Amino acid sequence: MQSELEQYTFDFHSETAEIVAESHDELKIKLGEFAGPLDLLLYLIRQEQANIFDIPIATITDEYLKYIRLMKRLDISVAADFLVMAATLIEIKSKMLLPRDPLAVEEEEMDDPRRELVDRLLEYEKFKAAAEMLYEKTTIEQAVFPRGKIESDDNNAEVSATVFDLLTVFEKILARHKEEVTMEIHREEISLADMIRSLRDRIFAAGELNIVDFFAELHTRRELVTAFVAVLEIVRTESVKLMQRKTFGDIILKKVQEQSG
Amino acid sequence: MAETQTDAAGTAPAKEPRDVAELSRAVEALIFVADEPISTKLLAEVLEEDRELIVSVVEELVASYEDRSGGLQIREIAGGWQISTRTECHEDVRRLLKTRPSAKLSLASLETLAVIAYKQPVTVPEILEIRGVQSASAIKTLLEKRLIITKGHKETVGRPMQYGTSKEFLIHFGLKDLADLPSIEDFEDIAGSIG
Amino acid sequence: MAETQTDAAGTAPAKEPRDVAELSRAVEALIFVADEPISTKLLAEVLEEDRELIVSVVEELVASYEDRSGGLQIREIAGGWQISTRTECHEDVRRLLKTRPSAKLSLASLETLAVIAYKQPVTVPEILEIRGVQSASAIKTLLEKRLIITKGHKETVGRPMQYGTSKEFLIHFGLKDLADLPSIEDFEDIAGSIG
Repeated sequence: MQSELEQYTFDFHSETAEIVAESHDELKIKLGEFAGPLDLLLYLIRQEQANIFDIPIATITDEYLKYIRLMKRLDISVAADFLVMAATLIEIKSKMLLPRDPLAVEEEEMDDPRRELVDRLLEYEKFKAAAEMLYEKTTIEQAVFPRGKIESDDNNAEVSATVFDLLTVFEKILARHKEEVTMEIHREEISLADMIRSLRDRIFAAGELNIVDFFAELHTRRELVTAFVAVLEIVRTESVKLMQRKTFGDIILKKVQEQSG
Repeated sequence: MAETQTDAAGTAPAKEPRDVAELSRAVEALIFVADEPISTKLLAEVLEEDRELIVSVVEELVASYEDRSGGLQIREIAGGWQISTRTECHEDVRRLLKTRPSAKLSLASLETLAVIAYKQPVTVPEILEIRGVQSASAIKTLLEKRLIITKGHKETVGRPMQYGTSKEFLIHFGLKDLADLPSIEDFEDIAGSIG
Repeated sequence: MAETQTDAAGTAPAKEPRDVAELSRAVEALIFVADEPISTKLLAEVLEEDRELIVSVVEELVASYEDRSGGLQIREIAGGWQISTRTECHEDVRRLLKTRPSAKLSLASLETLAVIAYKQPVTVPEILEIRGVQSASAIKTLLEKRLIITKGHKETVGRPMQYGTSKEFLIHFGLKDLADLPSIEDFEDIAGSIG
């Protein structure tokens, strides 16, 4: 239910600067941090202190392949894109080995097999730098806080929707519908009326109830469905409303205050 | 706690004391971000300062808000301090709250809208069939927000009214036309099932 | 709408005009109450005043917050105005809210977001072209965090979905609008500088 928190954080200035590690696991993490084959290539070029406009392709290719092998040895799943780049590098390397046509000196620049790769690297680097800029901005923004909740927000604790939400919600309904239809009713575990009663008691006793917690106490799909219908029913008929403290946060059932200031 | 107190003998506090302006800034920020009125006690704890000092800083702050006579005030309420709008502005505030963008939809409305968008034209019994719950009030809300419109009666028993999405719906969700509505396949290339 | 405008002939507006202090109070209250950055346009509509007048009042207000150098500031963000705490107070605020800096976006997500921000509307294959690596899970994360939104289908083979940044993106990164982003060409110097 809950969107999974991203586990790893990184620091542009230190973490990707070099690959040294005390332990295997640490090495694994650091190697896993390359955002893609272009990122790895840039790192290797920097490592060799090479000129990006004159990449020593043989050396870089060897280094690149060494890292791919190292990643495989460490059981890091190597994305297909890394392998595609390896093939590209090998191809460029072999082209560079072909004897040059002495008559085509003029076109040497044009024919440089590295040219396309260099263009891609330069283009990619701009966005990598832009990503760093975004990273810095978000770091600054994290030191700035909006006001706390005020009374009038309560009227508005609803979800603003995007087209993506619309589709996601629709898929969820379809999945739920399928489940309901295919479900066999084995036995009457708890009636809707009982479920509503117990739900109401708990909301009114505590003022609010986290739906996720409530659902987690239930054991069968039948109970879950009954509980779900009970929630919708109670929201419709009682002075209880559904709210989310934040987007994709848990959904809370909250008793509506009878009087508002 | 004891260390933060300087006594007459002049024992220095463990940490660098803040000047009053700095403390006042912190107090204002804390009152502002707190979800509920924040007590002097809690302020003193968070800022690791004497309660008396906090009281005087808060009072100064309250007075400065009064002097400024802007749109906000700091009030003592329910045993704590809170920033709120001044009563003089309530008429304007009410008017703002009424203009809330209609993009805000409850979960029930959103579900109903999703069914209508993807299954249109669709009748109330059909929506019930799919959602498994009554959608009457959601449909009313959506009609009021003009996100859906009626699409004539269905030629079947009881001739139920059919609903579909409106032009406003397209504008609202930034869609050129209904064919522009994403399908599940559109997101296939980004991590399989999104449900 | 037309009635609220006074013309050169001196036709009086329907309602009593407010003085600037009163207007400033109202503006401050509205910025405070709004649960997201409030635009000059909305302020002008709610207060039934000229946009130019509102702009000057807001700017005055921003300056007065600066002068006071209290714990709060008014900033222009995501096409609107918002009151927030000053960065200097972040440690105290964090201690109160017991929050740590929130989970950061992964490098892959940030790169993908950068490509989307600068190339929007952009499709998944186009992002792959630039990043050289599949961005599926990054795009999913960004959609879920609402930092990006779908921008309709591209009228090309396969009608791929296009993506762009959202209002939340602007808020999250403290940007006034997309033009507030530095130009992508500015990053060229950095790009050429390696080796």
